[in-house]
Amino acid sequence: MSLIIDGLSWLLLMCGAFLGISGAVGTVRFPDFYTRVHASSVADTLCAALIILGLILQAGFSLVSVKLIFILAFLWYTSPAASHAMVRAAHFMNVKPYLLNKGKPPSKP
Amino acid sequence: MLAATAIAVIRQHSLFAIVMLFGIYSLLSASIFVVLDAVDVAFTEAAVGAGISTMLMLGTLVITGHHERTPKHGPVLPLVVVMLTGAVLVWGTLDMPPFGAADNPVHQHVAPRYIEDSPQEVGIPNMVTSVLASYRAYDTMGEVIVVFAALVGVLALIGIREQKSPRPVSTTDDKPPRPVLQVMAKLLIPYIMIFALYVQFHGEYGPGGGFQAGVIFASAIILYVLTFGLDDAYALVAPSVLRPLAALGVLLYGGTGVVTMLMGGTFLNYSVLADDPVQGQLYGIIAIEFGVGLTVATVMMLIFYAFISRGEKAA
Amino acid sequence: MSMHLPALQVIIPLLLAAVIFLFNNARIAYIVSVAASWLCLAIAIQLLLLVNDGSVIEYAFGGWEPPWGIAYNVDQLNAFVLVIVSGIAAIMFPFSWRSIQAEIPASLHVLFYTALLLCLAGLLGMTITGDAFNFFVLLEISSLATYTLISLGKDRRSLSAAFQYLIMGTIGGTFILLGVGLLYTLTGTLNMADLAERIGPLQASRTLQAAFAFLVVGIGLKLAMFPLHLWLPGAYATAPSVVSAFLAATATKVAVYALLRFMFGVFGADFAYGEMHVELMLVSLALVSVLFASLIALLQRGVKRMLAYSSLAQIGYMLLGIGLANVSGLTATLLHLFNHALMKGVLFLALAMVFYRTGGSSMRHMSGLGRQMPWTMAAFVVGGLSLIGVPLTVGFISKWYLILASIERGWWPVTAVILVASLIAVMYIWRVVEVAYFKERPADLPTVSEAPLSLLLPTWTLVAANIYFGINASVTTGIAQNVAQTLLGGVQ
Amino acid sequence: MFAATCLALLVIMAIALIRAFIGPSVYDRIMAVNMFGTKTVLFIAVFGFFSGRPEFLDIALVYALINFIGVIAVLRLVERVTHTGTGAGPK
Amino acid sequence: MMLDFFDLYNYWVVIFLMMAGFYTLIAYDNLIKKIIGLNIFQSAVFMLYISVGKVSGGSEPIAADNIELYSNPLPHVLILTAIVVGVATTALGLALTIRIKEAYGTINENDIVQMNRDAEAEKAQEWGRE
Repeated sequence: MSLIIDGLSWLLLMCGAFLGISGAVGTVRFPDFYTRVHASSVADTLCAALIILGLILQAGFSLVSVKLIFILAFLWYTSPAASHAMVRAAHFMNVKPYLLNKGKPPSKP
Repeated sequence: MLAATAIAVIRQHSLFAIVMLFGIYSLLSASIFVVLDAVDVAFTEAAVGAGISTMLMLGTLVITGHHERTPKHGPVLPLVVVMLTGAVLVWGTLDMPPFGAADNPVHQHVAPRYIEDSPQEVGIPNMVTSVLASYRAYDTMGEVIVVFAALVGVLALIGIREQKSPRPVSTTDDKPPRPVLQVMAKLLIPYIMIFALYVQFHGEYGPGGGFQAGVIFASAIILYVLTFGLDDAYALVAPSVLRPLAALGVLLYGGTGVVTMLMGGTFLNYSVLADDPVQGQLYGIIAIEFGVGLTVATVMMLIFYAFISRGEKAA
Repeated sequence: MSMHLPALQVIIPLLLAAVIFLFNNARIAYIVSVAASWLCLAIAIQLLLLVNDGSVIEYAFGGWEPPWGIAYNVDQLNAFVLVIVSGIAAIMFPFSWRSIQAEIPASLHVLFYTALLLCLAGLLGMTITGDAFNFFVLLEISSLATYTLISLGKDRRSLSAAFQYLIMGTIGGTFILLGVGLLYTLTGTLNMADLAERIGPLQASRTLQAAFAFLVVGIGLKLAMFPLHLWLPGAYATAPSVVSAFLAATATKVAVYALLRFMFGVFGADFAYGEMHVELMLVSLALVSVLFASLIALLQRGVKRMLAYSSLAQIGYMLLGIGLANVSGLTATLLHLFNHALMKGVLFLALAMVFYRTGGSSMRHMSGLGRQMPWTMAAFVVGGLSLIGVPLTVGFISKWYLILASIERGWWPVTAVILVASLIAVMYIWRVVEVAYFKERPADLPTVSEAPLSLLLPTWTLVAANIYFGINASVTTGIAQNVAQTLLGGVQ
Repeated sequence: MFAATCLALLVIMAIALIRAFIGPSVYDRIMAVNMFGTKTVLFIAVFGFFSGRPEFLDIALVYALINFIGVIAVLRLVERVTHTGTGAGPK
Repeated sequence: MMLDFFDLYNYWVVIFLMMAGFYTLIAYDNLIKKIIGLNIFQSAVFMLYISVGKVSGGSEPIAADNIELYSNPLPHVLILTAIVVGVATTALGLALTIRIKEAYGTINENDIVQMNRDAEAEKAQEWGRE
């Protein structure tokens, strides 16, 4: 039983780490702000979820897992909001998406 | 990584970028504190360095602008001074006891009593709290006074604009409303406050205590100011209410000390507060932690109000 | 109640600061502050009497005996400094009411008194504490309050001066923190008496030497030791007059005390003189600062700035006394702590009265005042004479001991420098006197009347003290000599 | 297992730092800060398990909170600066 | 020798940070940057303290039944206090910066020093007319 749990949380943690890294690489490699936000926010959300699920499996049924769930809920709640606010601010500040000026160098507001 | 951040902070010329990198720096150093077992410190550093300091710096940037000119004079003299200081330090560390060894003098004297006896003498498991609030309670009172002194300074320097702004619709005429954030904030703020209370009263058992709770509580209000604007925040918590509360927190702390004095102990000796010394310690610690929390929360809010209202006036 | 005196000494001003902030009424703030300062003086005198037989009072906070808890230790040395600080406060606080009416907007008066009380409490606490880290905390309390007080000056330059002081003061504070940290690493304790015991066997440790260096430099920054003095002239010259007076008379004195305490009380005279050869550094720096600061003072147009530079020179004298490393030298330092507080207090208060009446304190504002404000200028002259070191004033006593000490050591150049610097002091004081008594009042400046009694009275109390302790010096010299002997203990 | 995850998170943090260093726009930096903060939260959580004392998740929660408020604050103030024209706009 | 190096490695990183902050503090003219330098400088000192308090293999100083070795709680307490002192100083420094900006129109130290000097010179001229 414990072997299965260990294996499962191992898998979850590794998947989460992988997603996180790919998201991070995305933020460095993508050409403009909007695509970068996309990379970071989408990958981040699942990455956080996977890692915390992995930890919950380890913690078992206790106060610790309740706290972990709190953290997850909080992250799920705030990080899309933060991304939203960022993109919104950038939009109103006239940061142009990459596709709108294709052929020119990436926009650097 | 920390070193890299520090260098980046120095090299940057845009003050905005600097402040943000400073936030990262702060989070990083807080992580290092966790790795070094100092959970309480990490807690505070995250709340203060990454939270309050960064926000105050941003508030200042709004007023002062954010471009730095390249320095004109050569950096030779500072470099020499810095090198000299660094050399003294490196020289000094050569004779330092090795990192982490359990038989260092630091761990041999004074500290063992805190570790071995404090759970019995003071009756709470978090040794940091028991040292903070009982063995070295007078330092902590000094800390509260320092915060209070900072408030006095900030009020004397920039004050708080108390009346409402002449244009009540200021947020709507030039900027689109922000429904998502406002709804979010409304949902979130009560939970933040409950969390602050939890941190306040759980400080005896886990990391946390009055200072951290105060900062978290203040950050809830700061979130409110950021999403709804200053005028609405004034309607919620007016500065004129906060001002006396800040002083009351200090007096609660000091008053606890005076009471212990009147009851025959020395200043801040909680053991006399109840028949059972350990119980008395508990009462005392709860009272002063509450004083700390009260002062810190109100002072942080007031300072933030002061910065923001100055910014709006400048605008 | 008498057992609580050491704690009350600091706690009364600390808590009353919060109380007046709560009431938020300027008149109450004033009355409470004055009462607090008088109470502090009474307690300080009581403490001095209690320890006069050489005993040490220990007060353990929270009932935890040191080194586990924080303790206050009162001995003759810090009781002496406590009396100086609280005595000056007891005179300055009543003075402040009229003086700040002219200089600070009414809405800030409560905050002014809160900061003033916090500053006083911090200074007293730094003096009385027996715990190295507690020293740092109280230092920061007094520093923060000081930055605020300085920035309340009328001129915008007070802001930049306060900022500069904030930066340098915080560097100093952080250096002290670093030094304390290194000491803690070596010994595992923070209590000063315990530290002194445990440092004994570590004399050759390089970490200890580094700790000593950081503490000396850190305190040196606070002390405005040459070449770390850059903040002082600006800060003293632009702060509100009564603040300059208070700071000039107390803040640097407490820093000198801290230097003494760490050098002798923690590291021990053997380490300081034998291992680190601190006397060579101190004497050379002190000589440079005495000479240069006096010369720069001669060039100043603002009288406040001139007095600020003269303060630097006086700090040089005190360091010189420590550097001479004999009983007479230390006695001179301790006496000068007391005497300089008295004379600089008089000079700055006289200036504050000039400012109150004329709205400025440059040489120009002072011209022709000798006849229009006779009592004020008379006070200034007495203070000036004392600064020069004329017999029958306090200044003479400390200079006398300093010269004795240098002769004892056989360092004739030092004696010469002291005499030359005194001559320069004659010159810069004379410039003011000349302007005030022998120059006509410029036509475009209004004629003014004598300062009100509520300002004159505190000033003349100090003048009287100047003369009294100049004629009857046995009390102060007795204490100073006693303390100096205890401090040097092992060396002689 | 936890060590590996910690390491991976550290790598992610380093990459986020790179983005924060090179910018180029103020929003890129905000995004990097946000990402960095999230990863710090996870790092603290995982590290708690790694060191065998997972009770101290409160800290992670505080980090998440501070991080969120920080991002909102930066955004608000960036807006305000560009609106009032105190500077020539964020760069 | 190699071992020695690792014994002190932590301290040296801290010293590097300290020097970086200190350099920022004294070499740059911008007041806000100075304050940030100050913060870095201070936090490096904090880290030094915390490093001192760490015991290898020790645990957080919160008593639990199954743990024998704790890190030293005293440095943690001291640094908690010091952090608060730091933020208080920062707040006051920033408030001063705002006032300076309003009074001088700049937050560059060189400019401010220059302006102060000009003011002095003006006064000197006035005096010279007498």
